[in-house]
Amino acid sequence: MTERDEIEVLLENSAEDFLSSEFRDERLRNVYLGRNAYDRGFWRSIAQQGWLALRLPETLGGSGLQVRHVGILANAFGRRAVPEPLVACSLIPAVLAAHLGNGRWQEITGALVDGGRVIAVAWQEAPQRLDAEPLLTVAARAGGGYVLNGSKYGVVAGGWADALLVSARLDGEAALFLLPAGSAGLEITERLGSDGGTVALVKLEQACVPAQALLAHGSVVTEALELARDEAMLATALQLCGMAAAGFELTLEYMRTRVQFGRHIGSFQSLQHLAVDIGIQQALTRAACRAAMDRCEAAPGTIDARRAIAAAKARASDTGISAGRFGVQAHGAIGFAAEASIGLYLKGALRLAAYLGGGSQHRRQYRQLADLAQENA
Amino acid sequence: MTERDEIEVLLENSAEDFLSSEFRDERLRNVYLGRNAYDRGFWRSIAQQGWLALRLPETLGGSGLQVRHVGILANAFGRRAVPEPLVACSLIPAVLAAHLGNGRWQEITGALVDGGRVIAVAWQEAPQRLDAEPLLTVAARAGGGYVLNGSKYGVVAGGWADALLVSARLDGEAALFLLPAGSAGLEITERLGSDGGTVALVKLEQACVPAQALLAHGSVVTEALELARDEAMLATALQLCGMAAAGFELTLEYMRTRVQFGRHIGSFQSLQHLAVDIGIQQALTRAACRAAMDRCEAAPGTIDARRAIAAAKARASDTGISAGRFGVQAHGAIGFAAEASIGLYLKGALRLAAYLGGGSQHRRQYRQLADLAQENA
Amino acid sequence: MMASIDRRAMDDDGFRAEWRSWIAANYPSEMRNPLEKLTGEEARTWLRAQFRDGWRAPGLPVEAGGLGLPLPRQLIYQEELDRYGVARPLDHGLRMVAPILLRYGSQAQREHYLPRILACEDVWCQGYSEPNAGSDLAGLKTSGRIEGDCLVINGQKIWTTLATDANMMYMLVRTGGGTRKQEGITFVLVPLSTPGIRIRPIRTLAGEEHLCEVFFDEVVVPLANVVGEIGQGWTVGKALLGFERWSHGSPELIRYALKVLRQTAEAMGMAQTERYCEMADRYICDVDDSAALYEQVCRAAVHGKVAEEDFSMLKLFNAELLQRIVESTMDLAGQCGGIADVAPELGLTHDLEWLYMITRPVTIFGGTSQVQRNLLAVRALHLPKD
Amino acid sequence: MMASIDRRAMDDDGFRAEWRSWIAANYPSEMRNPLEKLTGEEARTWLRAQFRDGWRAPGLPVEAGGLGLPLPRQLIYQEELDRYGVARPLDHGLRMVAPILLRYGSQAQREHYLPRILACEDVWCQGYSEPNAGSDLAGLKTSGRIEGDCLVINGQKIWTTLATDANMMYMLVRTGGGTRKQEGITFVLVPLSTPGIRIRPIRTLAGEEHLCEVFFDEVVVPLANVVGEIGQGWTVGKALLGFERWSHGSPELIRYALKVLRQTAEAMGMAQTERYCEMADRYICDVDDSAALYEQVCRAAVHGKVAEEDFSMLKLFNAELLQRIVESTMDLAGQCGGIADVAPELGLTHDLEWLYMITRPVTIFGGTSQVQRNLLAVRALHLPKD
Repeated sequence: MTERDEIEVLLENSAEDFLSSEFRDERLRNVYLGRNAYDRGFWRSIAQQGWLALRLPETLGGSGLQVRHVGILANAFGRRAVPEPLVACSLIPAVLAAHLGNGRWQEITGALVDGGRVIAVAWQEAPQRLDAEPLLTVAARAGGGYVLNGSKYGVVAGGWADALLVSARLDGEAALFLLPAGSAGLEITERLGSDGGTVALVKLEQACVPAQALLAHGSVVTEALELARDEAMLATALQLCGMAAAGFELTLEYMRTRVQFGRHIGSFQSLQHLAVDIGIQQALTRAACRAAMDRCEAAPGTIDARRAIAAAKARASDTGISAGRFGVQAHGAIGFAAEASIGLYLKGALRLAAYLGGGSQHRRQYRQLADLAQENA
Repeated sequence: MTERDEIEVLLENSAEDFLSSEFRDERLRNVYLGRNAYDRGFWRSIAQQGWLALRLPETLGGSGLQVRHVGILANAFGRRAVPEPLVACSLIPAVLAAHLGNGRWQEITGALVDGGRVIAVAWQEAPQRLDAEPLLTVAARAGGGYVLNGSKYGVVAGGWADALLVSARLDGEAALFLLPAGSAGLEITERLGSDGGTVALVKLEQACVPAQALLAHGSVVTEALELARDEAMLATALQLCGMAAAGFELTLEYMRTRVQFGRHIGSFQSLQHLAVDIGIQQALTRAACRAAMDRCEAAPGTIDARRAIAAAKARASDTGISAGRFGVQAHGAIGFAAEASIGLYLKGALRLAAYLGGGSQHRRQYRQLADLAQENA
Repeated sequence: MMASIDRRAMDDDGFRAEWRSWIAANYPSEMRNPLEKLTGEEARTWLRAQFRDGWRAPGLPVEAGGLGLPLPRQLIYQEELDRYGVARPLDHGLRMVAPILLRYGSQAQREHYLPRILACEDVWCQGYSEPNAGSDLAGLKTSGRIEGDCLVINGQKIWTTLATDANMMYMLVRTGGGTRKQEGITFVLVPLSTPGIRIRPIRTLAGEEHLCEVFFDEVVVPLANVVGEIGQGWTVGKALLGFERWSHGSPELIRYALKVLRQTAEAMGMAQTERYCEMADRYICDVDDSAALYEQVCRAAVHGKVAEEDFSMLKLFNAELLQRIVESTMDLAGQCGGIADVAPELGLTHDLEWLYMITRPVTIFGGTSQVQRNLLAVRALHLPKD
Repeated sequence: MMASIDRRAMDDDGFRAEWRSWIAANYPSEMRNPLEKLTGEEARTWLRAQFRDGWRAPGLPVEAGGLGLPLPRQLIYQEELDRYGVARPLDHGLRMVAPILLRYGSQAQREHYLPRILACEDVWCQGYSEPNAGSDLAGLKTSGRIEGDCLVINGQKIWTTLATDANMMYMLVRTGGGTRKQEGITFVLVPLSTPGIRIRPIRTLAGEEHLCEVFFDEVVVPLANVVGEIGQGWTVGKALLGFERWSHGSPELIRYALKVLRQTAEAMGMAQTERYCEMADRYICDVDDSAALYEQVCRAAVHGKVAEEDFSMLKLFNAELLQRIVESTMDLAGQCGGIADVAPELGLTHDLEWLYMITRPVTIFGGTSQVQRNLLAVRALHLPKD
């Protein structure tokens, strides 16, 4: 566990300050009304904090900070159950830009700096697949431009975004295109996530784009997508970590104050023991996340780093859900009411646990990467 | 749930009376000394009660009672953690004799009536296989008799028995042979079971037997083995049921009387809740066993009966272990000492849960039989 | 209107056959095998059809307007409903109020309310829980002040199912007196149209508004509406809790959840995997063993051996089993989990998140699982009280 | 004899290299990666070798005869032991008695006992638990009566590990006084050769006799053997419990159990099945996350941030994890389960039943899991006391 640097402490404090004043809990009630809870105004205001461009290199107008700084922020977002897609629409595009960016990326880097436009990334080729290499979505040259066909799954904020970064196979290699929302041949089926966000299936049917839509081409695209995916998993683990921690604190506070049968319910042994198990899971989650953060920064993209990230995402996904579930149960009837905040933590955790793979998938991944390491050795 | 008949009530009472006076708990301490706890004297005395021949038809000198009566007895044996192989060396041979018996079975029926000799049954062809059809153990005609080759697994009391009933393939059909202990070519590798009994691997290498060793031949042998196996599973489920119940009662009594921190430990909520879960599992086990008993008597050998038996053996296996495990934990340090009886219930349950298949195997079986029923329909 | 034929005179098979064909002819097939109880107008339509054709109220005595069937015949009645997949209607009138009136009500109360219950002219809801009296029901504080021949009610009830759809509430109020908190409670019947009553639906995690808060501000009801003695309401009310537990023992909701589990496994291409099979094997055995226990307990009840603890154990086991199944379903959905909607484009034809949320309260309402375990430890296992 | 070289003067890498090669040269390879602690003569031989070559007691101050290594260096010391799979020796003398003497002992006690501990001339055992004072340790009743300059001890201790192999016991006795049960307890050092002491081994579920009962009948020891003040023994004894918890945090025993799990899966032909893989995936992540937490807590300790609660959580988690792994192993064995022996003819090269039984006490001794949770709820989660 490395000691926190100054920037981390600063970021944590300013995130806490900002979110406690700017973020309105009531907005989340939209979740219970079956409405998208994303807020463009809020998105722009976090851009003004510089948070969307945190991971963008300084040469591209960003802050050039490390993944652990995004982790601090993700944790803070989790603590407030913020639905806005910090990971999907800021971290991922920023990492891609950092690795692939040049002049043509201005539209993206600009969006990250001022938050005026939202960029979603469509890279998953199957609902449960986390491979970054595009295989089934294909781009062909047509006229001076390209025509794209295929399907992209799990596109967070796909319908909310102004433009999509889409990975596709071009001339047998990976390529990355920028498509504005509403492009012909782009069909978006969007569903409400339980966290108040959205997730979409993006279909490309003879989607024609001009030559300049191609932002990058070659194996470097897959490499960048892999790094972005890895960081996104880790940041999501930290978001879950924050979510679990805050939901748990809320629950413990309720247990310390709520009286039934003439006693504080937190003095009942059975609830205490359930709480201790959640406490232990949280300690393990924090430890797994810290270990992953250390390895991800020390040797990004290595099997070692990817294993640590898988362990962290697996543990964080399960802990997020358990903490939310326990919280609702420990709150009793009021926990089932939308007016209590605890339900938001359960709902948020369900979505974030699913995003980029949950417990079983990442535990399997953890083993498969070990097998791979052994083969390589 | 059929009401109990007079014989059931009588049997239950006499088993309770007999076992509380005749069965010495101390004998079980052998379990901790790594010694076989079987007792020939005890075996003869239960024969004198008529219990070994309970399921033997009256025409063969037995009592001609039903499987539910054996169930009563098995439950009572479980309650006292009796290690003697009632199911393996009395029920199974009796059912085989009932279906296949004639003059040549006198040696076996005699043994069941007076308990003077012990008959073990070697029928399993692989360590985890419950198919009754002999395939790998083969008998060939040689001179006036037969020569047997193969391996038999999970033979309870295989080394304690005076003779073995061995199933083998003869002329492409199932056959059943009687081999005296110590026959040439018969190699027995015996292991101590955690219940104080034994279980053996029986190897047959050019084991020569005379013509009269063949007791039965043809598909009827497999059918009889199947029925015997089914009843044995059910009776074992009931034995586990009794074991779990008695171990749980012991534990509850301890919880009601043991004082720590100035309170009866049974008043601590966390132990109470764990106990309630065991109580629920016991209720489910009893229900599954009753349902299986009804179906096994109403339509023995049918898929319906076999499914119900699988459900009962699955549940009873898991409950037996859980009850024993909880019992040891709830007893605290003394539960880890051999002088406390609770450990015997955990150890007994571990062996009986394994015998004829435990939770996972029988739950799978439950599904596979349903699929089979659907195919047949 | 009761039909003139006497259902009791038929033999078991004849009764079963006639009831079965009546169900098939009258129950809307699109409403078969539902996940939730039948409520509102749908419930009333179905119950009124039963009433019209003389099938309503199998267990109620004939003199009270019911069929007066003996318990074995009632089991047949219920078996046929279950076989056809008929939804259980929300029917507090028949299931809760009628038995109480028969046991504790006055002649006048029975004559007035029972016919209205049978004809679904009154729709009843329950006023038990309060913001600070949930699992600890006897901690209730809503007050009933006696003024002349009236009771004046002030306070608040909460978690009342569909108060918005009801016109009558049976409730517990504190009229005072006694030393134990179970004393000084009174059971009273209150028309919801009485001035001073305000109903506010509560939005839940499942996005619904079936549960309500009901506020009472100087609500005046005649003392004639009190059931049993003033101050003896806890005895009356507790009897109802006993009735209520019966309804949780049946595993139909769980069978539905099992179907969703299977459908999800199929949609994810996992129906043949060991992971799904092993999980499903376990749940199916849980469900079937629970059903076996339920059946045996019901049959024992026919022979007069009612084991309250067995029902409590079933309720507890089934509630947690249901949650485990639903949680596993969400887990199987993998990256498609946490979507607050159906998602046919991913093969998900059920809203898993709704199912997840709607099954949260089964371990909370009617006494949390924790409280249930406390009670069972003492009552069923005879362990010393905490 | 301490070697003359100063281990503190070396740099980290040099220290590590030298220690590593010393271990390889001196630790018997057939004793690598054991499941149990090293005890008896084997333990003494190993510890004496360390002592002989100046490697004994890494954390003990130099003036007390130890290496006086700073904490980071101690971690390297332990890492190398773990890497080679060296068994942890049962060493109450160094691990329990020495720190207590340094903190609470008299000059004379330190001068007498410390050298004997380092040279393994004394072998120590613990006298804490009693038949009616297990999880509730402060309920102990063994009495210490002061007569002149002696303490006369009567009563019984239980669950003393290898009292049969020890010559000294550190124990708690009740000397009286005070109102709380934690008061009036005295910590005293007792030679087991003192007349009036009788030791009886207790046979356990694992078939072993390592744990003992020790009976005291008018056992006279000088008051000079009391550590700290008369009546202040609870403070002294509790400090030791703190030390003891440290040893449970490390997951080495669990890694061994994982190996047995894998070996069993292979023997049963299940190593490639989804059932085994999913189970193993879960356990491996549990073990590795627990190890990550352990490592971070140790590193934080280096910076002076000792979190007692983190160690308690690790102990609790690891104990129950170990049991889960062993229970799954027995489950995987299927019909080959419940054999109280190895069974090479079935491919089982480990005695699963022994492993099952030997892992029962991890959730019992040193405070049951239930008691641990009670403490954690209050201390780590700040919930109100039960």
